[in-house]
Amino acid sequence: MSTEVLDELRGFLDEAVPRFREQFGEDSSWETRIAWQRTMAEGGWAAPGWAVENGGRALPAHEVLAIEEVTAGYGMPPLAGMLGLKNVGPTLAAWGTPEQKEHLPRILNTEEVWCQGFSEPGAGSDLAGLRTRAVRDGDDYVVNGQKIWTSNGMHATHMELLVRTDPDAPKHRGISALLVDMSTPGIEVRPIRQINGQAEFAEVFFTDVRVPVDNLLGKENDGWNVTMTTLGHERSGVAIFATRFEREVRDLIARHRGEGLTPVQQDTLVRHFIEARVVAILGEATLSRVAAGEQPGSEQSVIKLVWSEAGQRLAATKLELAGIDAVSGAAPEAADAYLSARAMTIAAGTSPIVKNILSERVLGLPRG
Amino acid sequence: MSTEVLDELRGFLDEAVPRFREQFGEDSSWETRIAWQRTMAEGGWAAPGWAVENGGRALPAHEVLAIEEVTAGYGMPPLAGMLGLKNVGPTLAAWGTPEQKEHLPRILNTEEVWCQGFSEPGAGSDLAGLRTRAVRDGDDYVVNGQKIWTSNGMHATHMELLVRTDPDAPKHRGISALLVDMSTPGIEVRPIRQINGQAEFAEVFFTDVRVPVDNLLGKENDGWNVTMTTLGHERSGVAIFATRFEREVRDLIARHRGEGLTPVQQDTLVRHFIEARVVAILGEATLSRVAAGEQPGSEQSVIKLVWSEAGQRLAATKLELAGIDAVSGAAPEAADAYLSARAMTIAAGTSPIVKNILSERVLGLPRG
Amino acid sequence: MTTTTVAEREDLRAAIRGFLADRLPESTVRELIDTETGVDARSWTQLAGELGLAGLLVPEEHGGQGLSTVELGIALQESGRALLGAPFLGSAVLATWALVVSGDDAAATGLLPGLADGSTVAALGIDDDPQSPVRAVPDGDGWRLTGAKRHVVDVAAADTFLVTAEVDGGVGLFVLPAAGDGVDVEQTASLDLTRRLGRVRLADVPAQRVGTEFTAGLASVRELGAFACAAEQAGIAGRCLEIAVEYARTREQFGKPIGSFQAIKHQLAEHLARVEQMRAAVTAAAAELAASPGSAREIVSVVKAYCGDAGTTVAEGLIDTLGGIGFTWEHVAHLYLRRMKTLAYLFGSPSEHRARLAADLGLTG
Amino acid sequence: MTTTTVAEREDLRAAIRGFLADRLPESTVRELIDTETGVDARSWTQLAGELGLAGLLVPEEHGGQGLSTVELGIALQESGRALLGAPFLGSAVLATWALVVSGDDAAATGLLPGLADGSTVAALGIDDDPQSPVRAVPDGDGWRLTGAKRHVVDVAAADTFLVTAEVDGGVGLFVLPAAGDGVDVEQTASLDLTRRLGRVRLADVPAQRVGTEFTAGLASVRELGAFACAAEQAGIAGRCLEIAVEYARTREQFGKPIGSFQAIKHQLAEHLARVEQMRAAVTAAAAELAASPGSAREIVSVVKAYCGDAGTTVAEGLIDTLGGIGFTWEHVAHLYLRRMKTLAYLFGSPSEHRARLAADLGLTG
Repeated sequence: MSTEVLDELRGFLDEAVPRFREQFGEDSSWETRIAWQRTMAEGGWAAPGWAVENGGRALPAHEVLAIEEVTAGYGMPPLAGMLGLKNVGPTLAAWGTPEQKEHLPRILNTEEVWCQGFSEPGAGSDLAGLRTRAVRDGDDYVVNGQKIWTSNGMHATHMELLVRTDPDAPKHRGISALLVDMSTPGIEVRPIRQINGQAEFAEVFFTDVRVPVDNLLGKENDGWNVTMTTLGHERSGVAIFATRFEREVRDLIARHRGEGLTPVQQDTLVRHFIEARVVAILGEATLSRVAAGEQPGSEQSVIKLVWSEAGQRLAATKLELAGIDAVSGAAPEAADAYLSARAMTIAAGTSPIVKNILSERVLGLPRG
Repeated sequence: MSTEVLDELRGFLDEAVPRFREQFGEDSSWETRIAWQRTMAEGGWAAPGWAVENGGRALPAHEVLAIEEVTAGYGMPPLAGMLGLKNVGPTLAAWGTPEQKEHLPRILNTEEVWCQGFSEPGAGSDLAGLRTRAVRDGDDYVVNGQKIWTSNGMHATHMELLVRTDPDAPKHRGISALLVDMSTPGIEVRPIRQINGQAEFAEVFFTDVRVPVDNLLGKENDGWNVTMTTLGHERSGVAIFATRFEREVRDLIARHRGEGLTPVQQDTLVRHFIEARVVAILGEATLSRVAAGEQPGSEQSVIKLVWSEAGQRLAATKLELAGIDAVSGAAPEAADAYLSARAMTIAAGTSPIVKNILSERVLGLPRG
Repeated sequence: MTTTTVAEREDLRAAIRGFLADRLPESTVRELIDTETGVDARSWTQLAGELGLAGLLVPEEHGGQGLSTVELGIALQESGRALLGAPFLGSAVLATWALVVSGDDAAATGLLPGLADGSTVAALGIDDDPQSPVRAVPDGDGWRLTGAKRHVVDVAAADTFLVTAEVDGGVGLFVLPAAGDGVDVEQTASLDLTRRLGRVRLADVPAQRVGTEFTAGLASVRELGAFACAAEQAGIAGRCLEIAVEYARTREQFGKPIGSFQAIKHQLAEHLARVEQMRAAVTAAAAELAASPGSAREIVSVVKAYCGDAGTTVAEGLIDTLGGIGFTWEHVAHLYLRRMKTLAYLFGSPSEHRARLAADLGLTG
Repeated sequence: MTTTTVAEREDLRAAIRGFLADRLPESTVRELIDTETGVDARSWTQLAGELGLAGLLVPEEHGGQGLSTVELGIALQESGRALLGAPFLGSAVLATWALVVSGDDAAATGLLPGLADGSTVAALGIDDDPQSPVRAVPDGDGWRLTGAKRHVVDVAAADTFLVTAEVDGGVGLFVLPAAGDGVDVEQTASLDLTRRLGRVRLADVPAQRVGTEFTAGLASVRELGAFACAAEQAGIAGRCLEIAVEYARTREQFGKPIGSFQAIKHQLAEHLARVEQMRAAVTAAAAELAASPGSAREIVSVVKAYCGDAGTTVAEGLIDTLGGIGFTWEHVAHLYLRRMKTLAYLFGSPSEHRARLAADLGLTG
């Protein structure tokens, strides 16, 4: 890729980061993340993969990754509105009306923070089985139902909401996607406390919520295709995670170098390294393919499967390396990472669901 | 258990083994195994678990195991007619008519060698789906079909044969068990060459084979229950394998002691030891339960599952310890053990089938 | 030592299970998490009194039941299953056993009756803080102790501490009141929310020595501690499997109970295999410790290593089966996982016990 | 070095696959198992001539294609897939590369054209028999060699041997005719029935030295050998998965194709993940070896360790999917497993490469 872009980025960061730190210090609260996204957006770095007309730089995925890696080197907190920048924004760009695309600059500059209303308590991995209903009433849809596991749900101003608009159609067919202002009356958001005690997700309840018909994204009952666009971008993100995962393992090894690990522990770390290096290779290959304009194939599902299980094992190894310190309060971050990692094989497609997809769609095996 | 029995056994072996060795040396051919069984039978040690009236000593399973362990210490070849002694004999004792029980002494003294005609090419793990037909014609059944994976098929004089006698009944219901003389016209036996190049199994073809109705074991169409008796004894055998497995691992560890294994290899052997020790504990518990007259529960299936997978991993470790010697011809026994072990998770119930059994019959989960 | 029949042991199991289900249901366990000591003192008195749990290992002449590791294993499986917060492990098992094996008749006579009826709660400190190991200095008829102990089980509820310290190149056991001057107790934030570990700092604190040389006693306590952890883990694993199976039978996805999907079924079958092996291994270790504690070292390491790894897999598997709901604070799954994983590291982790086995089996060096 | 486009590489793959399917189908592979050399000489000449496989790595000025590890990786995946018995790995890869990196122009001019057109078949001996390592003694213009080499790949078909020996504390490479006096070739019974390994014993055999100091050359050959094994394994694994999937689609049990059971589906999905990772890793290693061989050490160990373990799991998984039929001599599954497992131990086993990585990553010592 062009080194000029990265040079420009470094020039920007060298200037912006110290100034930002002066004001915010090492804080990584939501407000700081919002402020940092605004700074990055002003420099044109918040969504370098977006089209130029939407405020991006139209860079391919692997260059976006390089930008993220350089940025990561500065140790700044993550941008606040990642779901909007990574998943919802590109979906709006692909499916939105000109009016709907007006959300894009506001997503960039943090005026709007988006979340995705996909999972439901009764459906879980069975996305097509969703039951939140939207009934047409004049120029509005009236929405009733419940969403769960909504990331950033407590912070979001808007939601890409999947609803059932035709209860009689086969499961995938009667779904539509709505763009919902979270301040609409009838919406209630409750935090979900996770097993590590934190609350990164929310439950969202809809009671007679009126959403204008103009906020329909794509066609009525064609929401499944819209969803697939969003999930495709979500899974592309997994390829980026895969390359980051290798760095995480390398860092862990560097931290334990010369620490007198037992040979068995050394071997365990090397096994993690091999696993991470290989999944990162697959991630890089996927990003190059995407960059070359090819449709990524099964690699994304493979990466999700392998990365999530490898990440879970890595978290267990971190706990093992901390030993009794991890469980007796002396190394709480290892314990917290271990607990958090339990979600890796559940969120964004459980391992069994990913294996179903691979065996049916790639290998062509019959449905059970 | 009474030490007198074991003392008597040792007295017998101390006398019989040297005499036998004088004649047969270290040979372990089929003929030698026949001769050794005859020697053991003469001493009353070929089937110590059988009822006294059938030529046994009516000893409980764990005492039989102790007898086998003592005998194993003398390094003699296995008895020839194990399937008759272990599986078919006890089934005949449970279900046979007085006339049919006359086979028992001949099984003991090697006049008869029995095999089990259960698996079929089209059925595999789906035993109830067997298709070998038996049609009543006067005082005979006329049998047509094919069996596969018949252990000792090349040596057997008789077979416990499962056939379908009612093709219209539900799968489990229309099966009967026949006692078949392998010299009956229309039976053809062909060896199956396995992946290690040896032929321990046979295919058996039946073309208009006439089997007298008197040779029906149990009632017509009640063969499934007869089968379960045989399989129950087969699986009890697994409990004995489990206790032997621990000895195998201990021996392996003893062989590699002081050999400068890497710490990772040491850890691998210890993991095998823990696995083997635990499955042996389960095996011992099962045998005690059987000895106390209780019906063994799910433990046998658990043991089959765990033992077969642990045994397979142990074979892979043996190969790993031999390293390049194992694949370049310098340690062929490690390579052979590795190849042979592939059958452990296939034979006598594949791992998936055992897991189905455990999840449905023990955990009460619904059929898929 | 009193021996029990199979039927009596099943009665014991049923009695404990019934008591705990009644008095310390999950709602109570959750309430106790936020209390100062983590222990419901009344329930502990009842457990001690009605069930005799506190005196299970105390010889009958000192007011206990004089039972063995066989019955203890059953009680521990139940305490794991119920996430018992009472100081059973710390006081009734570890501290009590230290006194029993100390061979000190006076101390036994003085302390064991109180421990047996639950009126005394003791905690045992044997892991020195490497920054300040506990040192004992003679002082008239007694001793004075200075230093810190870590990972003290059930530290918050104790009124009496038993701690070890090096004496003349060997090990001495000492007893002191928990509330005395110079004693500082810190509850550390353990991964396990249902049992308090902690740190005890001693600054020139007077103490009485218990018995004489305690090296063998300490080894015995460590073996019992490792066994006790494994036994609790077997109980936890069994309960995790029950919850997972119940959920798989009733929760529907794609129009069927998820327990009809082979992926779930086979995972649960594997967990069943683990649970059965954990139970069998614990039972075997209990019998060996009761019959011939001197030769139980191997089985203790086997059972501690096996239950630590297999138990963790079962508890993690519960969350996998539950999916999202298992990842919530409100579901009990994480309480089990936290306790399971903490037990894996107390009294030697699986990898430490494997290393011990490697040495004992002659593989190292 | 000639570079190829993606399309050209796919053409190369298709050409090799088509050729091998046509000329060396499984029936022929099985027949070759029982022949003396294990090689169909005519097919090898055709592979060399029509496809240029023998000269793939040979520079164009010596009559070869001058291609890189990128194209080699493709060819090796196909040779693994087809269980190729021809001396591709031994002669066209290992021996050829030894000559290429020897820097000896005269030897290259003399030998490479024959290797490139398949008229010369060479085998490379680099692993000394520890009982009698090969020693070189100067003898006029030449040298005389005595000792034995083990694990010589494609030993039976070779007319020329290249062997290493210690010279002045460094490594020398030597060339000698396979048929000379004092040369004793023993084919050992390898686990892999489709490729002959063997032992070459030399008793005071005249030989010519190739190039000068060969320490770096030997290291380069070992890296290439490790890569080559991994590439073959990726090809084998891909084919094993295809066979398993085809069987699962068509074979019925309990009234349904076994591929509709989730247990089978999920295992095959995991194997797919392994195969895709093996291929991606081999492709990445090929690119690194071509672009910057000096820094490829890490990726070579990663790919060798990964493919050795994952490939074995896939080949074992094929037998699991097939059930009984996969355990028969007549089914091709064991031929793949045998070759897969043998490749795992040639040029460093997974555990040896993990140990190398541990050292390179600074974890040991």
